[in-house]
Formats: sequence, C-alpha cells, structure tokens
Amino acid sequence: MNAAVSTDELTDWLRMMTLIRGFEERVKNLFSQGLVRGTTHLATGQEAVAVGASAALQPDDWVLGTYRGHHHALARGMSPASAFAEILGRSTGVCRGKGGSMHLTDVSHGVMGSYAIVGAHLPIAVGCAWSSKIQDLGRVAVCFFGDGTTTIGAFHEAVNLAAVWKLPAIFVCENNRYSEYTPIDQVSPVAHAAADRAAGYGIPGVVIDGNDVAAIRDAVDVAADRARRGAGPTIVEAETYRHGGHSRADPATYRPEQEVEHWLQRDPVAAVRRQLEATAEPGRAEQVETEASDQLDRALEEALAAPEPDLSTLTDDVYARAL
Amino acid sequence: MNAAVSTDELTDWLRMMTLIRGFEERVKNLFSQGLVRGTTHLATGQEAVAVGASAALQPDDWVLGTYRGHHHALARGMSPASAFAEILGRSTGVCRGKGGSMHLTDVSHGVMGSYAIVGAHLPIAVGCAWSSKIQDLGRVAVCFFGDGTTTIGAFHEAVNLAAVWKLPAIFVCENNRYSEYTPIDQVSPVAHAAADRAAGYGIPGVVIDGNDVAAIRDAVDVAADRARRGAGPTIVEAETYRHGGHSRADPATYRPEQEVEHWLQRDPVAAVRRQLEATAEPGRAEQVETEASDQLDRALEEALAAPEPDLSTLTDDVYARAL
Amino acid sequence: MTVMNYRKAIAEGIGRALRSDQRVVFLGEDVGAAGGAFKSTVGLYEEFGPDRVWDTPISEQAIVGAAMGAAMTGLRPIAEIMFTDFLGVCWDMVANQVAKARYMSGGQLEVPLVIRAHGGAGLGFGAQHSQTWENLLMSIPGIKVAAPSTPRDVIGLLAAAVADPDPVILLEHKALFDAKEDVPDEPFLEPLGSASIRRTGDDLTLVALSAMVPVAVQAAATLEAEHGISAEVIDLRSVTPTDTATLLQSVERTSRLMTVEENPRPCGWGAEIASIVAEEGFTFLDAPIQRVTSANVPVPFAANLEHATIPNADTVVKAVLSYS
Amino acid sequence: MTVMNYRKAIAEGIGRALRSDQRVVFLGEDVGAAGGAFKSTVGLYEEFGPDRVWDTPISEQAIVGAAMGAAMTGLRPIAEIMFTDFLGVCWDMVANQVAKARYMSGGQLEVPLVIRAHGGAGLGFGAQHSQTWENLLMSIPGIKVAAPSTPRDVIGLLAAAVADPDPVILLEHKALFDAKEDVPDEPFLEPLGSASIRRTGDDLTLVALSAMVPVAVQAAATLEAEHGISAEVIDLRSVTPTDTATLLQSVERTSRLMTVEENPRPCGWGAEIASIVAEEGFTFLDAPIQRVTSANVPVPFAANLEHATIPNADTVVKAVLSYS
Ligand SMILES: Cc1ncc(C[n+]2csc(CCOP(=O)(O)OP(=O)(O)O)c2C)c(N)n1
Ligand SMILES: Cc1ncc(C[n+]2csc(CCOP(=O)(O)OP(=O)(O)O)c2C)c(N)n1
Ligand SMILES: [Mg+2]
Ligand SMILES: [Mg+2]
Repeated sequence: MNAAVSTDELTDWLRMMTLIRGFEERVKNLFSQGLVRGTTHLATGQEAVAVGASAALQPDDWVLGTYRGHHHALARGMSPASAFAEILGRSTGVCRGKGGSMHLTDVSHGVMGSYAIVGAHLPIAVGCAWSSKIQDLGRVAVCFFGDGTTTIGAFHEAVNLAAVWKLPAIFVCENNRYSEYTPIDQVSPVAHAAADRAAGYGIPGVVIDGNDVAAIRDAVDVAADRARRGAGPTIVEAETYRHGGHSRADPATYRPEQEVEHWLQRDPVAAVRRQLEATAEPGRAEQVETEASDQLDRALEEALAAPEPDLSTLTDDVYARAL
Repeated sequence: MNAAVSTDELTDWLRMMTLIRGFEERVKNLFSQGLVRGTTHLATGQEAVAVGASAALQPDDWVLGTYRGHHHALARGMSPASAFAEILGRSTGVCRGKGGSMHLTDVSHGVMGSYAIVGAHLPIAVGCAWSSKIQDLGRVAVCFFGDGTTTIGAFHEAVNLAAVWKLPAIFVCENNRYSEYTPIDQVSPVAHAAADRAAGYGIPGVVIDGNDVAAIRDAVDVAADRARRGAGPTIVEAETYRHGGHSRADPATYRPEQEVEHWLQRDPVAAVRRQLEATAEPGRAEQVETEASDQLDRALEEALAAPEPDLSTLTDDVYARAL
Repeated sequence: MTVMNYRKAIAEGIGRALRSDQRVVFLGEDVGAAGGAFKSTVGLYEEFGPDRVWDTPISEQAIVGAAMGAAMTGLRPIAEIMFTDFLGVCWDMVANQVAKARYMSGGQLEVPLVIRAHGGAGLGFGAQHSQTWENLLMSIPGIKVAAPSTPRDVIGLLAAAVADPDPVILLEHKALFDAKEDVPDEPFLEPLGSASIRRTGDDLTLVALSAMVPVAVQAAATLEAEHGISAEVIDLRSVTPTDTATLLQSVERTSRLMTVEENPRPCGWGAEIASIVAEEGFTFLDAPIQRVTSANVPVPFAANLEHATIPNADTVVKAVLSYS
Repeated sequence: MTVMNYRKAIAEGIGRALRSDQRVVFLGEDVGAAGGAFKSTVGLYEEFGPDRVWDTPISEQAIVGAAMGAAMTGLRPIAEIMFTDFLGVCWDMVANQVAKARYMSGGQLEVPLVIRAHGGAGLGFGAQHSQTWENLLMSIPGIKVAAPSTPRDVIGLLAAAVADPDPVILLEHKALFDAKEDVPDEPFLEPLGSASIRRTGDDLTLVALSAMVPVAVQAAATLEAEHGISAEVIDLRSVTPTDTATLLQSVERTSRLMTVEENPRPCGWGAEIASIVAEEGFTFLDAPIQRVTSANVPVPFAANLEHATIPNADTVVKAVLSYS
C-alpha cells in the first residue's frame, strides 16, 4: 500500500515523527536535569502508531491515550510549547500544570485525555463512541493502549459493550511486548494479546506492523470506515517497540540485546526518512528535521520561560464553581 | 455416555436432585409466607449442573458459587437443616444467620462461599486453585457462574490468570440464557458467552447439555483431569434454564412461552427419574422421592424450631477477635 | 400536586429529565425493558425508547465509563448502578476518573453526569447488597453527593443533579420506596448543598440523611411527647456540598448536636459533621457531640441482627436521654 | 542492629516473612524478576524463586482474588498493589469480599492476607498516583489498616500483619523511601493498634500518620525552639484498630489536639479521631480540636501546587500558632 503514499504525505509524516522524537528527547534531558518531576513514559520507537492513526482520522474525531501519550497528543496537533509547559508544571501547560506528563489533554484537538490507571480509558472511549452514535455525529473514538492492558477487566467490559452496541470505537493496541518489565507472553496466553481476543467479541481483530505508518493508517482507515457505517468496533494490534525503558531511568536491561537491536533496525522514523529520501528532492528530509528541531527549541524556550501556576489556581477546576 | 451410568448412580442423582428441587420449593413457599427476608434466587431447572459437577469431584475439592447457589451447596453435602436455618436467619444456620440465602458457605464440605457481587468469586476461585498448586494438594477449584457474568471485568482477569499460571480451576458457566431480565444475546456478541471466549485464553471451552447430569459429570471429569495434571483451566458452558423468575416474585413474563415450554419438557429431574425407572426395580424412584421429602420436612421443622441468633453474636466474626 | 411514593418518584424524576432535555440519556442494567430491578424505572423505556434508555450488560466499569465519555462530549447521562455496594466494582471509574477529569485537564473536560444507586440496609439483602457509602463518596473531591429522603427530594435533587455541570452521585434508599408525599406537577429543583429542616426544636439538633431522616423525625416526636425534649431535625440531603451554615445556625440555638447515620462509625459523614461543628461551633456546644451510627459490622442477614445493626427511633431516643 | 532505609525495609520485611513461614507467598505486578516498580522488592525473587514470589498480569482484581482464595485455603499471601490509587480497580475485592468473608460465613472462612500498596503525594506523580486512602479503608469493617512511618515499623507492622488471622492492608509512603533507621536483626513485631509516641510534650498533642509523622516531628521541633511550645507527637501507625487509649492519655495532659493528615479533609481519619476524642475526652479539651489536612483537591502535578496541597511543617506550625 505504500505505493499510494505521496511525497507530501511522507513529508508530513516525517515532520511529525521528528517532532515527536525530538520532543521526547528533550523531555528525557529535562528529566535527567531534574526539571521534570515524578515520572515520564516515552514512546520513542512507537511514533508510527500515533502518526499513522492520526493520518486516518478526521479533525473532529476523538482520541484517548495513556500515561505514554506524548506522541498521540502531538500527532493530533497539540502545541509542543503547551505540552512542554505541562510536563514542566508551568502555568501555560495545556492542563494549566495540573496534569503533567501522564495526563496530557487537549480538547480543542480531540485529545480527550491521557489516563494513568491501566485500562480505565477504554470504557471512557466507548462512552465517546456511544455519544457519537446517539448524537449522530459521525465521529469515531480511538483508544490507544498497551499490550499489558489486555489483562485488566476494563478492557473486556469496554470491548464487549462497544461490540454489542456496535459503537464507532477503534481499539488500537500498541504492542511493544512489555508491560513495565514483564514480557507480554508471560502474562497473556495468546500470541496476540489484543487481536486474538477479537473473535470473543465477534469483531475484527487485525495485526499490523506498528512501525509502518502507512499500514497503520490503512488499518485505522478500514476500522474508521466500518465504525462510521455503524458496523461496530475493531481491534487493531500494532506490533512495535519502545527503544528505551518503561519510564524514567529504567535502563531496560531485562530485554535481550538482539531483540533491542532487531527493533532499532526497524526504527519507524528512519524508515519514513528513507522513504522520503527516495521520492523527494535532496535536502527535503534535512529541511523538515531542521524545522522541527527549531520549532521544538522555540517551544521549549517558551515553556521554560513560563511561570509556575499561580497558587490561587490550586482549587480551580475541582468543580465548575468552587463549592 | 449415559450407558455408563449405573443404577446406583442414578439413584444418588435422583435423590440429590429431588432434594434440591424440594428444598427450593419449600424456600419459595417460605418466601411467599414472608418467612424469608430480602430475596432468594432459585435454581429450579438447573439442578443437573450442580449434581453432575459434584459427581466428578473429590470430597476435598473446592466449589464457589453465587447468590443462586442452593443447589451447589446441597449437592456438595451441606445439611438441608442448616441451609434452611440460614435462609430463615436462625442461629443454627450454616453461617449462623449472618449470610442468608445468597451467601451459603460450608467449609466442611468444600463450599468456599456463595458470593453476591457478580464475577467476584471467579478471582477467589482462582486463588483457591493457585493455593492447591503451590501446596501441591491435587485439589481443583470449581467456580459456578451465570452467562451474564461473562460481561464483567473480573471474569476476564480470573480466566486469564488461571490460564497463564495453568491453575487447576474449572469455570462452569450455567447458561440459563438470562441475566436477570435481559437475554444473553442482547449483551454478549457471541453465541456461547463463556465457551466462545476460551480461545482468547488458549484454553479448552466446551458446550454441553446442562440438563444432562452425565454429560456434565463427564465434562467436569475431563476438566478436572486436565487441571490435576497441571495442564490448566477449562471453561465448561452448560446450557440450561431456570424454570422460574430471576428472584423473589419475578413472574418472568419477559420470556417467550414456547421457550419456557421447550425447557420445561427438558426438566432434568424428570429426565433422571425416567432413566432410573428404566433400569431400577419399580418403586425405587418413588421411594427416593419420599425419603427426600421426609428428610426435607424434618430439616425444615428443625430449622423453624431454631431460635434467632443471639444479639450478642452481632459483633462476632468481624475479626478473629473483637478489636 | 400529585401524591407519589419514593419508588415512583425515581421514574418520574428521570422521566422529567429525559422529557425536558434531549441531551439526557439513561443507562443501566435492566433499567429499560424490565423497568428496573426494583421497578423504579417502569415506563421510561416505553415512553422514550431504546435511543434514550439503554439496557447494559453487567459491566459497571463500562456503564460509568460510557456515561463519562458521553458526558465529556455533549450528553447528560444518568447511569444506574443497581446497588450502592456495586460501586465497588467501578470505584476507580468513579473516584479516579469521573471525579478527577476536570481537574487533571485544567478545566478542559467537563463530566456532567449523574450516577444513581439504590443503597441501604433493613430489608434482608445481606452484607453485599445493603451498604450506604455516602461517607466514602464524600471523601473524594470532584464529585457531588446527595441522598434524598422523600419523593419530592428524589425528583428535585435529580433535577438539580442533571442541571449541574459537575458529576453528581445520588444515593436512593431501598427502605424508603413506599414513603409517600405530595409532589409538584410543574418543574422544580432542590438545590444541592442545602439542608432541609424537617422539624424545628430548641433543645438539641439531630442531623440525619436518607432513611435516617424519618428515624430522627420519629425519635423527635417521641422525645417531645414522652420526655418534653424539643429536638430539631435537619435532613442534610447532600453531603457534598455540605450545608454547614444551616447546621451551625441550628446548633447555635440548641447547643447540642447528635448525628444519626446509617453506616459503620469510623470515618462516617457524622464524624465529618461533628468535626466541622466542633471546630466552627465549639463555643455553641454545651455537651460533646454524639454520633449514633450503625454497628461496625458488615450488614448481617438475620432480621434481629440486621435491625440491631442500624439505628432506629428507639436507639436515638435512648442516646438522647443518656446524653451527658 | 542494621541501618536500613524504608525502601530496603520493605524487601527485608517481606523476606523475613517468606523465610520464617512457608505458608507465605508474595505476588504482584513486577515484584519478582524486576524487583518492583520502586525497587522495593529487590532480591526476593532471587532468594525465594518463582514458587514463592509471583509476577502477575495487570489484573488487580485477580491479584486480590488470588490472595484471598489462597488465604482461605491455608496460605498467608502478601499481595502488592503498586500504587494505593489502584485499590480503586479492586475496591470490590477489598471492601466487599476480603473484608466480609469471615462475617458472612459466620466465621467459617478466614482470610489471613496482607495487601501492601505504595501511596502518597509529594513526588510529582499526579492525581491518579498520589493518594492516601487510609480513611476509606478505615471505614470498612473487617479489615485492619496500618501505615508505617519508619523502616522499623515497615518490618514490624508487616510481621504483625502476616501473623494476624485477619486481612491487613499496609500502606507504605513513597516520600519516605529514603528515611533511614536502625533495625533489629532478630525477629520482632510491632503490634497493630498501638500508637507510638514520637516526641513527648505538654502543651498540645499532634497526631499524625505515615509521611505526616516526620512533618509533625519537625513542626514540634520548630515550635519548641522558636515559640517555646511543647508538642507531643503521636504516630497513629494503624487506623484500624485505633489506639484510642494512648490518644486520650496524651490529650488528658495536653488539653489540646491537632490531627495532621495527608488526605482531603472530608471524612478523613482525622475527623474520626477528632470525633472520638471530642466524645470521650470532651472534658479534657481546652480548645476545639484542629485538623490540618491536604487541600480538598485531586493531587495536582506542578511542584508548587502539589506542595501547597499537602501539609508541611510550616503549615502545622502556623496552624498551632493560630490555634484559638
Ligand atoms: C490499574 C493499574 N495497574 C498498574 C499500573 C502500573 N503500570 C503503569 S504502566 C504499566 C504497564 C502497562 O503496560 P502496557 O499496557 O503494555 O503499556 P505500555 O506501558 O507498554 O505502553 C503498569 C503495570 C497502572 N498504572 N494501573
Ligand atoms: C457487579 C454486580 N452487578 C449487578 C448485580 C445484580 N445482579 C444480580 S444477579 C444478576 C444477573 C446475573 O446473571 P447471570 O450471570 O446469567 O446469572 P443467573 O442469575 O442467571 O444465574 C445481576 C445483574 C450484581 N449482583 N453484581
Ligand atoms: Mg506494553
Ligand atoms: Mg443467567
């Protein structure tokens, strides 16, 4: 299908993937410098899933993700400056500093929240899809989650409900082979933790190369089409890999060297870059990269210059109006 | 397989099924008379599942059931007098009057509790199975649950854990086609709500005639064998029907008349009775029935004569010793 | 005005909400075609049909999640959790998701949903079907929590909850189903956070909630008739927000406070009320605040044990008489 | 004696339990091969192997259920729930199953398990990874609930919990991981239900739990040094059972009580303690009991907001100085 990808599309993809990669590299540095508190979960190596899925969606579709959600938010158009600011806990953060790295939310771009309790956002995504159906909005709700999330109860309830109500939901599993430090085959008895469950809900389950942007776009496209037709949800399992550890300073030594090597060879950003270089005029890729890098530098500078939230905002937004 | 059933076995089965049927008829009457408080869920029509499963088990195996659990408890050997007393809220109740109809428990017969939150006992049963494995006890844990229970998260977590840890658990779904007033096909997108999920856990899922004692015994036998061998759990889905409503005074008018008629024709107690009559000397069935009825009358009399729990016991058994 | 019982008022309140606001949808287990496990939603499915009234699988996490997602995207869902106890299986959805979404998103997400559940003891439903969890819910910032004690409040508080931009949990009580009252035919609303004085009195203030309100009222009648003690009875109605002003005004006059609550004592809402009044009304008090609560046990099944577990008019009267 | 930090004490305590009682098994997410999400269980898998230390899927209901079933059938499981907040996804198992089994079965079922979780704010983990739910757990009869503030208590309370015939929830605090203390090398046990006086004083009693204990101790030092106020600091250690006697004895001497708790105010354990003391020690009190609590908000991420949310020594000192 890659044949159908235009140079403009490849350019957009590389731009966004470079942006995400560069964004997360900077977050990692900020974390090492002690400027980011708590924890942060990078999606380095998994960018293709977010970019490919976004390429298949309409601007008013909804996405919901997890604590490992920078890539989804940026791919949907969240401003890097407000994302940096959020992760740094500044007043200009997209959540006014209240959410942090794990809870990026940007309703203006359909990013309906990043959730940090494994599985919780699947039922919520189903609720968005249900809402679309009731209001006849034609929107789909895409829910990104990890392979390990397939073992928690909420996964089952959400997929079952979406299936019986034929809701326009798309369950995109980013199977990066580990939940924290545990290999998925140690905690799940089937080969494809998400897709192999689809038959149990009478819905399609597809397994795709999660490092191939076009493959993801196509799979989500088919799923979105089905969803908008009222035919119900789909499970898309994208096989991918995180280049780094689960979070923070995890050196990820529990992973076999060859495995890591294998996947580094299949870096999705490098792949798109190669594709673009094959079709675009020389220098296009470098130009895109430089632009992304400059954009990020400006965004980070802006975020770092922003003040902490005013203490008076502490009790804002617990309720619509203070009690 | 019914060929292999001896007259003695048939006699035992009819005795127990008649006992259960008669027990529940009496409970129903007591409820109508206002002597049973709250609610009560009868298994009338589903007796074969409990009796068949018990026939396949060893005395030290464990069973866990639900609010619809009189049949499991009696089939395992709980004394009818202490069961009546419990349901009547008397001091001689098997749970000293603290549990009631929904929580029959008899550890001395391996009845490790009846649980009234849908799905909750599946993980607990898995825990019993895990314990058997760790202690190398060779015991299996059988968990009875309904078709509607397959849509709750705990089902998924429990079966998945039992599968990855290869635990000696047997999940027996009594598919009586309804969860309360809702037909199962309205809330579950697959034909066999339990068994069709088994593949998603890489374990066997079998569908059997839930009104055929021998078929159930055989299926549980195979599953128990597999479990004791360390090969892991099995889902057994027994297709059956409750003759009456979900609970209390539910007239069950939501069910098509023909459907009810169809299943009444397939009454498991009548079936065993016919089988026994075909092989035993004339009068054996009547004798068994009379004995069961007499036993129940005596048991009920005993229970009705028992006093309410002493008020001083109110705070007993919250903790091992009062705080 | 129409005389209506509490059970009927539930369906009436939901019906009014569905009728007056197209954004309202109603979902839960057996709430539609069957009219509810307690027949408290009879007629809604017939009137509004399957696009407004949704029967769900037994999936409480998905029920609350569906309501939350819908509330975030323009609808005003009312979700039923059949028994309050079952909030346990979706506690994360309620306490960690619904309650925190607005805050964590810096105000971007709104979750204007209502979760209703039937709670309470006294009817022989046993330990897993008889709890009242107003106190647990009260401890979670981000949700509002109310518990009506009369048919009028069932409708009025529900109307307020549906109109509210924040998530509201409404806990109805099974033991009140047959309570009757005149209910206005025209639309009305009982504001959240406003207690109701059910009986005026001078000698002491009894504060109660839900099924304990009639218990307190009955106790007050006995105290007056048999002991010449004049008790004021305040129906808290909502625990979040708490109407501290009404409480303090009353205690300022009566100088004595007793809380009457149906839940085990530790960390009950009574402890919170008592602590607030002890801090803010310390100088008003002539005697220690007393708490009458359920026994600190799971709810037992046997009639005599269950009745001994929850407060009744007698226990309240006795507690008042032995008030130091 | 060995000097040990709180984080290390967790593994040490579990290791001692596994070593001394063959019935003890340990399960949770990433607790084995990986040594725990917080490295608080490092070395256990290596010493005891996969038959005693079990890595589970992300299935909190199944984790607690497995522990419960095992406890009912002869084992003494210790289950880890990684973050206290995740008790939300298995709340039914904890509050409705584990807590009620003994009672509902009339004493037939025993559930001698331990559930440990890492809780607390202050480290930038955000609203869904920073809660302290001692108060919610305290409201459920049938479980015991403790929260150690020192390495010694981590080991001693765990030893007591494992030996206990009832289910015990132990809540450790992430902000205390680096706290160091001398720990006895020989087996020892800190009984549940016994508070510890961390500092003696005459002018007022501060009662605290978990990470608020060092906060209260620090505040007491400042009060003494800078204001000549002598504060007694009581570490509650377990909320169920509650050591009321130690509290009342202290208040009888000091006549003033302040609770210092890390959770939103409504229905906190502080409300319960305040209510108990106000009822049983009314005549001891010279002034209203004050409660210093977290702000009534989900825990915010930004450093300054988060620090403003939870009490610190300064806020305690200020509260004491403005004590009416
Ligand atoms: C209910 C719950 N349990 C445990 C955790 C801790 N936790 C955070 S991420 C994670 C692993 C999730 O794995 P997966 O779903 O594969 O997503 P990935 O991190 O690989 O993207 C765990 C166990 C949690 N956040 N929520
Ligand atoms: C978590 C939870 N949700 C809802 C209920 C109310 N409820 C009790 S029985 C029941 C139906 C269960 O259906 P099924 O599993 O098919 O069992 P059956 O009653 O048919 O034996 C429901 C919804 C409950 N007890 N627990
Ligand atoms: Mg993963
Ligand atoms: Mg059923």
